[in-house]
Amino acid sequence: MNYNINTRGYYGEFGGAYIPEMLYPNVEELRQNYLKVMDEPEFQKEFNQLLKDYVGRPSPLYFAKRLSEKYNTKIYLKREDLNHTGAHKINNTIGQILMAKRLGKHRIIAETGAGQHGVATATVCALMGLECIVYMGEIDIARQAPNVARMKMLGAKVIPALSGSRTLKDATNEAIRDWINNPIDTHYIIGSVVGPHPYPDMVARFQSIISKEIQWQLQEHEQTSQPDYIIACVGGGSNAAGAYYHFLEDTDVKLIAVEAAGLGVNSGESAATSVLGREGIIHGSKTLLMQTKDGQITEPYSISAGLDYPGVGPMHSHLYKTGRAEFMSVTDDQAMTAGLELCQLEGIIPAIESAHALAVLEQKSFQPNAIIVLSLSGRGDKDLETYINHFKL
Amino acid sequence: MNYNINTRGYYGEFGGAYIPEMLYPNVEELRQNYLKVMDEPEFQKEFNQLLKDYVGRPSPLYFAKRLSEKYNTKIYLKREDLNHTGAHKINNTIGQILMAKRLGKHRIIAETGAGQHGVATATVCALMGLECIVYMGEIDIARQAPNVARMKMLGAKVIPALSGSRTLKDATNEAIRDWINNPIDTHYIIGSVVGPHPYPDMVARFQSIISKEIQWQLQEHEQTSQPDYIIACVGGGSNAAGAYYHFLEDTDVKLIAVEAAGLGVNSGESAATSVLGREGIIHGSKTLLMQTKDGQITEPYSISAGLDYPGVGPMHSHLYKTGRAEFMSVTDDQAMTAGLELCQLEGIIPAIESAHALAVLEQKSFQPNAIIVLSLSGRGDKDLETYINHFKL
Amino acid sequence: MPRRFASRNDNYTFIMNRIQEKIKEDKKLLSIYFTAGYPKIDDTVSIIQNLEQSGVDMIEIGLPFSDPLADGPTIQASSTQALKNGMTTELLFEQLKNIRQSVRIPLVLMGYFNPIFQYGVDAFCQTCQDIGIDGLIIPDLPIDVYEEQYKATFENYGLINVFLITPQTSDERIRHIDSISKGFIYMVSSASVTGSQSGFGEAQRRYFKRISDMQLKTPQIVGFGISNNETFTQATQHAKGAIIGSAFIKHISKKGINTISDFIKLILN
Amino acid sequence: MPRRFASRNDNYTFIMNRIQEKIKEDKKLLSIYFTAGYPKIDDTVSIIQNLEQSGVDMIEIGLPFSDPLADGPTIQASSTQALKNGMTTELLFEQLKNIRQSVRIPLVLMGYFNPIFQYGVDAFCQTCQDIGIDGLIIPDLPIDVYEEQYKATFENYGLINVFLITPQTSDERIRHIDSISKGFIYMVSSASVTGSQSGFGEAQRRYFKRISDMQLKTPQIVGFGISNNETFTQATQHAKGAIIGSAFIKHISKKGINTISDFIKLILN
Ligand SMILES: Cc1ncc(COP(=O)(O)O)c(C=O)c1O
Ligand SMILES: Cc1ncc(COP(=O)(O)O)c(C=O)c1O
Repeated sequence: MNYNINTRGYYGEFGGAYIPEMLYPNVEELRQNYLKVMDEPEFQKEFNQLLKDYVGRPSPLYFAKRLSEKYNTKIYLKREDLNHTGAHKINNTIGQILMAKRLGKHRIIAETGAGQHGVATATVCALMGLECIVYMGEIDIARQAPNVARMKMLGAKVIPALSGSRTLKDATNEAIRDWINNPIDTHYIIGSVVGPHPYPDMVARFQSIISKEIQWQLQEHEQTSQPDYIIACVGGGSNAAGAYYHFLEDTDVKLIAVEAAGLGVNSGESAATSVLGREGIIHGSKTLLMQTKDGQITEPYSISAGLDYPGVGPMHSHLYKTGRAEFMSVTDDQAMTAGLELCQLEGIIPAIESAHALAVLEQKSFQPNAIIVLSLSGRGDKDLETYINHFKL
Repeated sequence: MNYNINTRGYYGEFGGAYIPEMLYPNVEELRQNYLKVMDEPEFQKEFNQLLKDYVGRPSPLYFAKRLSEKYNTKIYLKREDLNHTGAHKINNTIGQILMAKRLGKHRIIAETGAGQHGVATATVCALMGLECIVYMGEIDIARQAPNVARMKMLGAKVIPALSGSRTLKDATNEAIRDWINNPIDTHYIIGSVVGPHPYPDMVARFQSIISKEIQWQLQEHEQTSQPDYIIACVGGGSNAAGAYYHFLEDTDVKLIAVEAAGLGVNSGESAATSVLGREGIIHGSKTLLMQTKDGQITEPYSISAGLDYPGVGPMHSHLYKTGRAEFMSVTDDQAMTAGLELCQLEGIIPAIESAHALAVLEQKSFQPNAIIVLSLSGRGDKDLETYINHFKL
Repeated sequence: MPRRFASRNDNYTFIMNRIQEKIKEDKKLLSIYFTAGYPKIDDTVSIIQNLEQSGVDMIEIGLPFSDPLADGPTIQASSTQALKNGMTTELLFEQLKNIRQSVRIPLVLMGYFNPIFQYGVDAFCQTCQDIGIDGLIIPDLPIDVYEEQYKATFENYGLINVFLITPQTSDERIRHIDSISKGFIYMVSSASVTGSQSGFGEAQRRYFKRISDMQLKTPQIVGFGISNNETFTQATQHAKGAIIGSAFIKHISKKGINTISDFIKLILN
Repeated sequence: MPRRFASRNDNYTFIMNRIQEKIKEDKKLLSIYFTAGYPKIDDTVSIIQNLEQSGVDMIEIGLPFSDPLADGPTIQASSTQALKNGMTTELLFEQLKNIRQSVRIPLVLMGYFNPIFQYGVDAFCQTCQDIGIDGLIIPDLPIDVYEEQYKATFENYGLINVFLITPQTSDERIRHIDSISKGFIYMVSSASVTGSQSGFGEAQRRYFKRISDMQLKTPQIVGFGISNNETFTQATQHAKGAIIGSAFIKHISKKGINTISDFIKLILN
């Protein structure tokens, strides 16, 4: 079984590029160039140098002693929270900004939900001196104020998406519209392994540094490069894709994908796409998708702004369909409790997104000598208010 | 000339341990043990492992290309902002928590101004499962809300200092009082190179990892381990002490210490201790100190909560007095402008403290081939509101 | 609600030709886009009848979608409202059930792929044929997927699939599209979402000329940016016709559907 | 304002002995601490006179400091108020200029080192002598610094430096302090800032006993935690006397300085 993308841009039956003709030249230009560019030694050198000196990679693989004691197993946290700007998102934006420069683009657009990808994009645009426009749902702008402030500080223009449900999926629509309107000079930096081919593959490759590091870091810690489990939360799926990447074909390594159940999978307020979704087309990709019977895309709910996306990347749809990854869902409450637990056991305030992955430790039991690598995709500074309100601290 | 501490706890004429008898046993226990403990291979191993896997060290030495172009010189940023919890403060708290454990303490107290040291202390206490009490001026609690929230998340108790000017110096007084009241089981983690001997030296040693890394990192980048300049902001002086440490005796390396001028050195609203201060005693140490003619300690002012301390560590008083370091002062406005400039040129939002160091680039001119290492002591997430209000973004 | 209608319409060949027949007429064609279920849920049939009576040559009936990423704000807002009003694929089919009893001009359904995919492409096409729909415009159905997976189905049910080209589309790709097109090519005036510009500039004129010079076998109908007599005239100088969407939606949202003929009169002068 | 007074007081030996003389008296000594300049800036002299008249044996006059880190909230608040009232080192000296015309009991100045250091230790000591101050308590002047740098000056001006011990002070260190002490040892009842406890417990009793058993040459006066007759009696069971600070400050801040004798009566019963 092959879990990676095929030459036509599909993971099994998922993926492809379901895009209007207006987007065809942009996407086609990218498709024809992305692998070639990524393979250039100069590109590799610049990418790796920035990951090291600017992002702060390698991100540590930290053995969480007290957490491990509590759950009687061996838990390693992959510390993407320590990256510059506070999440794994920057791995991708660094890669894409270098790509955009090589394609001669000087105007960058992006969508953002929680604001992490917006900040990561604004950051690399400042770094390269490129114009940056970030689309963000009007509702998200209100609930993610610190990240909006960060983007403005970084010189980006934040444009509210006023259409539809005024959240992430609408911001994505607006960004795509912008790209349609600006087909020549603009590159669209998508923030997860979603969108039309080649985005899912390109983003996964940029994020694959995560699993590459896990391999040698685990070797250092445990004299094996193979963990027993890799656990990651899934919004669009980019941190999971990055953490799984080099283990996809190694089926001894069990993959656990954690989706946001919101108030409960069957509560009507959920973002557990794999359980609640059906095959469909969203943002240019055939994938699992939460929708009405009629094929209208529904607005998901999660306390975590980074996980309430109604779709999931095509790689993950394939991992779900084939059973390669186990999909679990975690409610708001479970995630918040797990987040607070990490604060108080390990002194790390996780992003609420990452807290969903942590909640699996309570739900599933592991052998005492199992090696678990958990992708701590981001830090929780952006979520302080949510935590404080939730726990009435 | 010797710029390091002597065996009696003095840097030249500065330092010592001017403490009430009630503190004597605590401080003496520490004084007798700190070097011995720090030298233990087990201690070194645990300290270095945590710095690597938990804090995320080495922090990158990042060549800031666009900033260098603008100022026509070579500027490297030492990225302490990428450390876990977002500033250099954690280097010290990791060291001290290990020290405290070896001294058999199970209750930790700390003072904090901006909240960075409080967060760093709460963090390591959670990591080690120790009780944590942080004293913080009532006024600072109000103006540094995100950091207060972080400490609470981490399980620390934040006690408002209601006495005096209700800011950092009063929080320090309260912490010292707590220590007086709890002499047996409690360790006081001071957050900068201030306080009675052996604190200034112990904290400087824990922070000296900064200059140690600069040496080999610069070697990698420039084939020399010697920068021409090291620039750092000075509140109490710990990030500067860490950045200078291994270069103290190497007088080819010029040291620049940057103090907060607030509204202007002579405005009456300033924190430029070296210019405005006189020799005196504060928090157990003989040092330069802002005070009335009568010897009452005055409340300094800076837009940066981490720099408005009325004293300065004894090492810095000595560096000032001997001329080993050049002391510059930077106003609120100059710092804010420099901070915004870094955002927009390099995609890095600096702590306002660190922005003071950056402002030197505008004030002083450097040779095109000069190698400047600037200590980017922390990230600016905690300062977003101040930035936004200042620039009306 | 049934997925398709029981009685199968048999005038297969006739329907096949409504677009092709129309195109043979020696005139510039005016085509109007509107969103089904807007402004009122039950306006669909009246709007269609009204348009035909006002002299419109062809109609694109928009099946509303929650995430219409190639549309501008006006059309998207109308879609959002239509969905709020309760429009669904099944309801639209129900409304159109008897449309061929009163309307003769070509009718094209325009919709995003996901709702069609959920309905089932085969069932969808069959129902279209039953009703008397002549063609489909599915902006996010890529050409290669169409050719590999759906071409046979479309043809089986006598539906013309309309492809889009833009100023950025390469000559080579345009030739390919021309070769597989049956009715007309939807020529997007500028690489731009609907409703985002007013009047045509130098760049568009050059683009119109370029396409005209390519002498394609398939006639082109220009869409995007046409709002009045002036832009209609410009657009149809080289092309066979033009499509008005946003401007029409704006009109009915302001003036209601009873003044449709006034709007059309102004376009055709 | 002059840094010292012009006329030098000559009863050098007599002043030297006011503390020592007092200690020879066969009674338990009650010493009262108050902060100069509190509650009113000009209360200093009245309070001192009042205390002597009420039967107090010794007085500690607190020179207020902005950052009194060994003091509890009550005394710190009184210092803050005194500074707000305008108290300064010079003003205090000015107020005390003629104190020896009306007061005979030992007077000890208690203050943090920085204001004294700024005044100049030599000048400070000389002025103290001029006024008739008998001793100094400087909590944050470390013993080694005193011995190396200031002992000679203190002695030159006939001032007794009072050292503190706490329950955590080692026997060895206590012996050393005993050996260099001239008047009395300030025996801090618990390792604790002023005003932070009520009544003595088992730990304190053991500590009192331990010190008593050491048979020091220098008498001890207990401070911290003494607030009423009961704690005074307990504290002086083994020690020579006791110092009341916070409780006294609380009293005058509530009842004013005219009822000082009521407070003292309650202590002495
Ligand atoms: C910290 C963090 N983790 C996870 C996610 C989810 O995205 P993805 O599934 O692409 O990793 C986000 C999205 O904003 C995020 O900010
Ligand atoms: C980011 C940062 N830089 C600098 C300082 C000043 O402290 P120091 O002078 O001890 O480095 C602080 C204090 O809170 C800080 O948070």
